[in-house]
Amino acid sequence: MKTQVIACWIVTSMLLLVISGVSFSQEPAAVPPVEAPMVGPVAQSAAPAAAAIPEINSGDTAWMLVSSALVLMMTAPGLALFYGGLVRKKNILGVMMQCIILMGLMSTLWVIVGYSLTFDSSIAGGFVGGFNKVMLNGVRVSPGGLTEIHRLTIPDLLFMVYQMMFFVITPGLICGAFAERMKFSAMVLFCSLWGLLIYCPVAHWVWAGDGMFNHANAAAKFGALDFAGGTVVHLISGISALLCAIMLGKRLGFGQEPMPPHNLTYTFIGATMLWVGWFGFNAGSAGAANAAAVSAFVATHMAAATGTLTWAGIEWFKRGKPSILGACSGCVAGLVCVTPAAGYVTPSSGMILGVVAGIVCYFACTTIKSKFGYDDSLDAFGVHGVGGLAGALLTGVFSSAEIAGEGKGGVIEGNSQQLINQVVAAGTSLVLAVVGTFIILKVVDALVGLRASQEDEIQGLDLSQHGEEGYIISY
Amino acid sequence: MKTQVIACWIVTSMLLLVISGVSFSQEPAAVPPVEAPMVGPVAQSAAPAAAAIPEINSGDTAWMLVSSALVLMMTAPGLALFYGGLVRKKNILGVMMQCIILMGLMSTLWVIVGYSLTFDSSIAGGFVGGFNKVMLNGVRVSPGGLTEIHRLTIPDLLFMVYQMMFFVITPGLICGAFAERMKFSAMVLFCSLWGLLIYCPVAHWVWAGDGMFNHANAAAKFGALDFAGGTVVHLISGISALLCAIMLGKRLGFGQEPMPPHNLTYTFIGATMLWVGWFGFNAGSAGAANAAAVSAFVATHMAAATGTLTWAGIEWFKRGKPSILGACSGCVAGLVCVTPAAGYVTPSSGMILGVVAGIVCYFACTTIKSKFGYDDSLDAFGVHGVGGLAGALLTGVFSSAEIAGEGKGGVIEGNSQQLINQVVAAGTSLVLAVVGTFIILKVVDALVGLRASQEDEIQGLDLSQHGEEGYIISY
Amino acid sequence: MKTQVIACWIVTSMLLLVISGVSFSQEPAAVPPVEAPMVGPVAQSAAPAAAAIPEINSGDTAWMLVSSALVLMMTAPGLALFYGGLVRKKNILGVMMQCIILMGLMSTLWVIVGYSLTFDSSIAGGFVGGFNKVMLNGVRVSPGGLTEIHRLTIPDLLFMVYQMMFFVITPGLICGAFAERMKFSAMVLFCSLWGLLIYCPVAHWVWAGDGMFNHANAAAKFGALDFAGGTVVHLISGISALLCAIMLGKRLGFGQEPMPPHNLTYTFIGATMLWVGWFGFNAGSAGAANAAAVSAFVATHMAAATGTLTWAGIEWFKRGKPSILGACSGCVAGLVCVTPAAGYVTPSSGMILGVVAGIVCYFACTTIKSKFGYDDSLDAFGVHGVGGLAGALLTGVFSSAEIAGEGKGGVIEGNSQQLINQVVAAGTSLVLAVVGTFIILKVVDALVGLRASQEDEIQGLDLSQHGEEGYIISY
Amino acid sequence: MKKIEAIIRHYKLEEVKNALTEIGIQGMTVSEVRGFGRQRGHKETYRGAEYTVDFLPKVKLEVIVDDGDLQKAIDTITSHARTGQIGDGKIFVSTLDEVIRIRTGEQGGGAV
Amino acid sequence: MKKIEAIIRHYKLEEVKNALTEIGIQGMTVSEVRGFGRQRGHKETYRGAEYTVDFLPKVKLEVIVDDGDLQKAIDTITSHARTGQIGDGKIFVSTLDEVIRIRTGEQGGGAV
Amino acid sequence: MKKIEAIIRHYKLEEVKNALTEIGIQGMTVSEVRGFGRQRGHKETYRGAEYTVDFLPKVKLEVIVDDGDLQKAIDTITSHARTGQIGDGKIFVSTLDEVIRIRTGEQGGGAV
Ligand SMILES: Nc1ncnc2c1ncn2[C@@H]1O[C@H](COP(=O)(O)OP(=O)(O)O)[C@@H](O)[C@H]1O
Ligand SMILES: Nc1ncnc2c1ncn2[C@@H]1O[C@H](COP(=O)(O)OP(=O)(O)O)[C@@H](O)[C@H]1O
Ligand SMILES: Nc1ncnc2c1ncn2[C@@H]1O[C@H](COP(=O)(O)OP(=O)(O)O)[C@@H](O)[C@H]1O
Repeated sequence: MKTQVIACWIVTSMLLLVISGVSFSQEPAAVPPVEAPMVGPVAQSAAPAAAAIPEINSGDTAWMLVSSALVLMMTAPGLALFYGGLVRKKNILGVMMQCIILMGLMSTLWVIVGYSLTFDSSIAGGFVGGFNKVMLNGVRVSPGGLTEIHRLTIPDLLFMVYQMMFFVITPGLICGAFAERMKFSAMVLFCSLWGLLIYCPVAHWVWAGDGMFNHANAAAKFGALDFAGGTVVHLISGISALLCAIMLGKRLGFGQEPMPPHNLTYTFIGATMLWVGWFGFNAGSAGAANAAAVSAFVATHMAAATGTLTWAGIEWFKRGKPSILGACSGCVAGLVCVTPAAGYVTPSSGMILGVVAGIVCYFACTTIKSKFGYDDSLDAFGVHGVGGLAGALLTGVFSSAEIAGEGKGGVIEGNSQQLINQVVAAGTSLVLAVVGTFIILKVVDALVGLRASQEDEIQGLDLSQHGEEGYIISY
Repeated sequence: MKTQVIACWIVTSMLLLVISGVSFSQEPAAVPPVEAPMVGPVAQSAAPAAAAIPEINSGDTAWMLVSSALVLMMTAPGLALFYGGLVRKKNILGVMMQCIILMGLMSTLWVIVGYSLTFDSSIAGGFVGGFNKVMLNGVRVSPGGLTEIHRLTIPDLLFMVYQMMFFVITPGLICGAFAERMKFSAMVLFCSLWGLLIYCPVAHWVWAGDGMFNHANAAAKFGALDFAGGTVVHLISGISALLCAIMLGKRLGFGQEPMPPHNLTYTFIGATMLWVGWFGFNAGSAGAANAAAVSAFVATHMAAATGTLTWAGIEWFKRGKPSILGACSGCVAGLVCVTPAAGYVTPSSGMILGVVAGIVCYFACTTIKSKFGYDDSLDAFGVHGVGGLAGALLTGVFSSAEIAGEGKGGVIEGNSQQLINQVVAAGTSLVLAVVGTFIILKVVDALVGLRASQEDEIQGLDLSQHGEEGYIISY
Repeated sequence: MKTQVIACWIVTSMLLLVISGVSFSQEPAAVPPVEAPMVGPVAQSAAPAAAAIPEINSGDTAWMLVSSALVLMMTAPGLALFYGGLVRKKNILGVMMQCIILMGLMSTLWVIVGYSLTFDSSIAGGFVGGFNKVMLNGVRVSPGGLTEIHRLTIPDLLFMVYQMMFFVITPGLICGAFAERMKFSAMVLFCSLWGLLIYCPVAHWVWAGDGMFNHANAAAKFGALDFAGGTVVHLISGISALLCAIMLGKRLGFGQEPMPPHNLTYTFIGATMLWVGWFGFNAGSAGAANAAAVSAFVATHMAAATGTLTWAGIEWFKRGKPSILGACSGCVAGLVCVTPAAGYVTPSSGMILGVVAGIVCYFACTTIKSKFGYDDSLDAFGVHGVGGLAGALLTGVFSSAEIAGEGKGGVIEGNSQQLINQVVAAGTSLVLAVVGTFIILKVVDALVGLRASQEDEIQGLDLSQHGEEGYIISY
Repeated sequence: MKKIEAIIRHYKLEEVKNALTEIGIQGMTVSEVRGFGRQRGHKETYRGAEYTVDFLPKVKLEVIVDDGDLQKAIDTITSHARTGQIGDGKIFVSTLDEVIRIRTGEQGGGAV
Repeated sequence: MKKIEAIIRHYKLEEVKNALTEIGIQGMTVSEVRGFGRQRGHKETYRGAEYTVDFLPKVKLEVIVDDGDLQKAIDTITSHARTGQIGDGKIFVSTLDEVIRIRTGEQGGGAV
Repeated sequence: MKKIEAIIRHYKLEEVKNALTEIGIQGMTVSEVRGFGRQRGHKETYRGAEYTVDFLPKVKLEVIVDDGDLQKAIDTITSHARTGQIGDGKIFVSTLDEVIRIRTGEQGGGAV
């Protein structure tokens, strides 16, 4: 155990040292220039044209502070409860531990190098951002240090921390696929590598000013619309989750013994906290308390509403009883699907996205999963992968220029090129996610091993990985 | 089962079609005019006099985005936990399901027709709003489309979604009365009808610009003050709850076997989340981050504080032990009671309202209930009906012109007419609620039946209605 | 029982009457003057120089409304769950009851006299604030009534209610030390007296405009930096907690029978809610949605992140398994430690503070506690006392003039005087806390007795003090 | 001394307890169990995966009685726990060698 | 009539139940227990305080069978609950005086 | 082989367990039960509705011993579980027909 721990930390540290080394040697030249235009999830719809450096707007700042807090709340208690309720009692702390450690770990990695890899100007032919912003080098406490398209009326540091919360939750979503069986040390190593090697590039492509899929980047051939991370967050985490589920193999006893959720009340609490927190995720992606934020808020809420009704409704018709797990799954599916579209569509389109999400995710989690027989424990792929893909594509259909801004209409408004762009961006990201996840899993397996031992898995991750029990309600 | 489900959906759909039909046929004339003055809960105290169309104020928008999220959080996890902890273990998911389905259902109905019925200009002699705003027709993403009195510095769409959250939680409150025994399909149908046929008219009377009880409507004979919904939300849901309790009859075994709360820790978590969320409900009803919001925030908090102390204090003297259920009930009672008064009274008046609420609701939930013997499972009437009525009347007593604005003083400032107005508005609303609820219950009973079957009730709603169990902590 | 209750209330009432009597007799002179400059946690870094009375800024107001709500959420559900999960099942409601009653009680005391004792101009040679603001006398709903240094762009009343939330949570922290054995009546009496007699003076010294340790008070010889309450909140509550633990004695069976946390999932939920709520606590202490708030937000988050990793990391190396209790303890330790420094330091310093906190609190809770053998049930001293002291001192080391404002650099920037000031302020506060807590405990013991009877303790506080059970999941 | 173990429905516990108390039986112990017999469980579905939950929640009542009280106790339980529906439960009777009251050390009949 | 009490591992319950059903045993009752024997517990640490948790979670299975089915039932349980690792559990057999089906009042073999 | 069932107070479990281990008893099984006897429950009030909660939480300890260890075990439990207050609990002793260790199939004394 100890040797693995040490191995694990050595590898991580070396990785970080290498990266930092590269960057620090570059630092003399690192006075952050006001780079070429780029656009992120934030302010895609409200990028001020002028190059004038804006002042801090207190209302926008207030909203983005709150949004950052809300997105953190999504990881925990939100996601931790949503996922935690679905596992067996003996693994509840394992799930929670993954969430809180990711909050610590990914935040730290983001400050050290992740932010730079994502939002610094491109290196490696556009594959990823550079190292000029390593250790937040040049990130200001006032607005204006960001590129023109990201020019917001909030401090650059706030933009940084808001984006950090996305870096925290995205690998957290994957945990749903390997829940109840991955070794803790493997989880730590996997998520670190995945974040830096997969999330950062994809986020750079889609959200950095010179990103090759950033719609606001005039030089981008396939400018995609991704308001709050349909591709960046959900699609790539979902597809990576599927690969994890397959490569780790099924849980012991899967298909033979029942593995019902041990505490659906937690799942419910988590789902509704996700619903609330998602307002920070989607409406916060406007980067300001403006009309785009309000549009995103309403579309988000309506997609969750119809997603809930749709999934529960399908169950009602198909098996005579709507279930609370269905309702919760439906609301999350709706939220996932509306994420890339949130600030670009009307409330009615939001409602349609929710219905579609409810239908396709329902079938992904039931029919498809049981047909192929992989063990995606908590349906990270079924909900985030499938819902994220549906959202990424449908954004290209439903985006409305009136709301999203000129040139951002979708197929419905006659701009079928947009759908092609969405397909290319999503497809490319998907390929990186699959290939990258495969390699990372192989590396992690070689270093520390992916799966907990049989005994550990039977005993439960709470005791075997953390030496604790969740509930001792008997004394 | 299936036939009932189908029946249920057919009725709802037909209802909606009829309504929409009416509206769409009117649509040509539906270009939303800048109607005659009206006033809602929002901005009653801060309505700008000028007709100039305001710009979006980012601070106000930020606060209203947050408030909308907070009010949603009140329904779930807030109310779901508060109520859920009070039922027996076998019905916990039933309660939670009601909350999340209402979040989906009422939101959808609000967009389709509820918002229009409430805030469009009066039809049917002032009974309800018209159909011009059906499907959010003409609701803008910038301020200015609302009537003058509602003229806020936030997008109209934000006003719409904030009000939506009230439409979601109000029927949720009623669920406390028929918990543990109503059939799920009956709940769905009942809440849909109740929302459209009772909530919308009453909210229209009190909050729409041309509402007959809107204090800001110069034409209103009995202009009532209802800052955040003492009458609109609590009184009518509470009295409807009483009727539900009586008409559904007692739970099997009521009075013979003990039915203690199965998880008071949930009730506590829910109550304190309600406390926090209520800041969005009450201070958000200012419609802006202004002095009125701050006044409402403080009055709200102080009423919750003294309500908590009062109820727990009564128990301490009467039975030697203050209970946590008492403290939680007291804080909710205080919050209910201060709701209509929040933005109109001083902190000290808030404290008095909390004390009064603690006393009257305590006696309603103990003495009165046990005297009349109805089975209001979770005291929806005792807390919301009685507390809401007390608040509605006392607002007419304690309202202070200095805080509420000119002409809005209460009895204490010599304006006894205001108390009469409060009585008339509350009384009329109460009558509609009683008559309407009676009819709706009869209709629903005829269509799908109100109560779960005996076996289903004994087995618990979780298994019988949803096919799931809340806690499976044994594996 | 009843006599004690009565005794308890009589004492409290008398105390309040005396205090109020004093004040009301002074009231004629109480028209609140625009007093001499003073500075609070709020706006220490952004005090406008000009004497002009500011207008309400909606963005700042929005943020402070939210922050007030967040700090309330820290007490409950946050702290209540964090602490509640750590006790044995039979005492869970006891912990929750303490939290909700403090929400009612301390809020009421703050309005009556606490706010005045803290923020009115000094009496008794600077020991405490005066009585001019008793019953919120002269506290305005617009900005400008506060002293120049506190001059904010939010209503004075909002400043009052934000500060109230600190007065609520601080005694709540102490409850962790005497959990599972203090009599409820003793807790009520102790916390009331402790709040008025210890918190108010210390908060006055450090945050009132003429406070003797307020850095912004030019007349202060030892101007200390305490952004959000390292000394005022954590240090004095932590040290008082230690004294409580010692004077109350150990829990029955301590050291003989295992007393493991009964529900670590609650502890996790509570810890992560504290993390989220702490943004209101620390970033809210900027008093505005400005650059200082953003700095504080980021430093706070990073300290929590590294605190989490550090504590869990130590465990991983020392015993082969990182635990969730360790991760949760680490995040809270990091948050405590960064509190006085939040708005004055860089993100990297925040990360260092988190690491230090993780290390020192780990050893305080394990080695030190087991060496001295006191029974600090939930480590209120080990986390808040030790973490608070570390933070208070290190603020004097890491404070950066660039962020904190001119003249506020720490040792690292060559200003070693600042560290001395921190030591003096912390030391003096510590002495008052120790002496005061000792006396108060003696008084409370004489009046109502400190500890629950043996039988009551064995039965559990839930049943013996409140006549209820937390979970009845069997029916 | 006889030991009666009765597996009954949850919601009958209160009634049975009162009936036993009325016939003078002064003590009993209950625990949560799950079981099945003729009455089989139900199906639960979680995201499309269907489980048959065979075990239904029941209450197990243990009552120690003097041999003379045995029949009365059995009859009382039987009549009050009965609904006539499948799943009413079972009663098992066995013989004890000894009963001791911990507080006093008393043995036999006096200890019950 | 014999009463079989078997203390087994949680994750073997499903398998044992199915095996018993297959050999024609139509009813059983389970409950949550904690126990130890050769297999002792583990250590748990809470903020530096270390506890030895001796008791491990197990499942107790109670099956009432006719004397004739006894051996078959024991063999079935033994073979399906076995992993060969310490902690597999125990089976205790005792004799019942009487069995009654509450619903019908039937006694003896027919009541099982 | 004898089966000892002891209903004791929660907070005595640790002490009794240790005492039994010291006299060489190597295994036991515990479960959560609720019971009442002389010691009746308490009243709980929920929003004015008062319930008498008769059943108090107790722990049930099951220990299988060779006949020769019986008295020693009983004495140990009795002395360590005793507080002298009403509610200390009871010990029931019965005879087992057979004991089997699942792991090995051993029977009788060796299986304990
Ligand atoms: N052979 C058995 N061994 C142990 N417990 C049994 C047995 N048969 C039934 N039970 C218990 O009795 C309960 C009721 O049995 P069931 O056959 O469903 O009802 P009924 O006796 O009314 O036909 C079951 O849930 C189970 O706990
Ligand atoms: N003497 C005993 N009395 C009661 N229960 C026992 C006894 N010995 C073992 N048990 C139960 O059997 C379980 C398994 O016993 P153990 O000795 O660990 O395994 P094995 O029988 O495979 O050696 C224990 O957890 C305990 O519940
Ligand atoms: N007749 C009985 N049958 C089954 N269990 C009993 C019986 N009498 C007592 N008990 C159990 O013993 C426990 C202690 O009994 P009680 O009479 O309260 O104490 P004491 O034996 O010290 O007088 C009860 O809570 C109950 O669980």
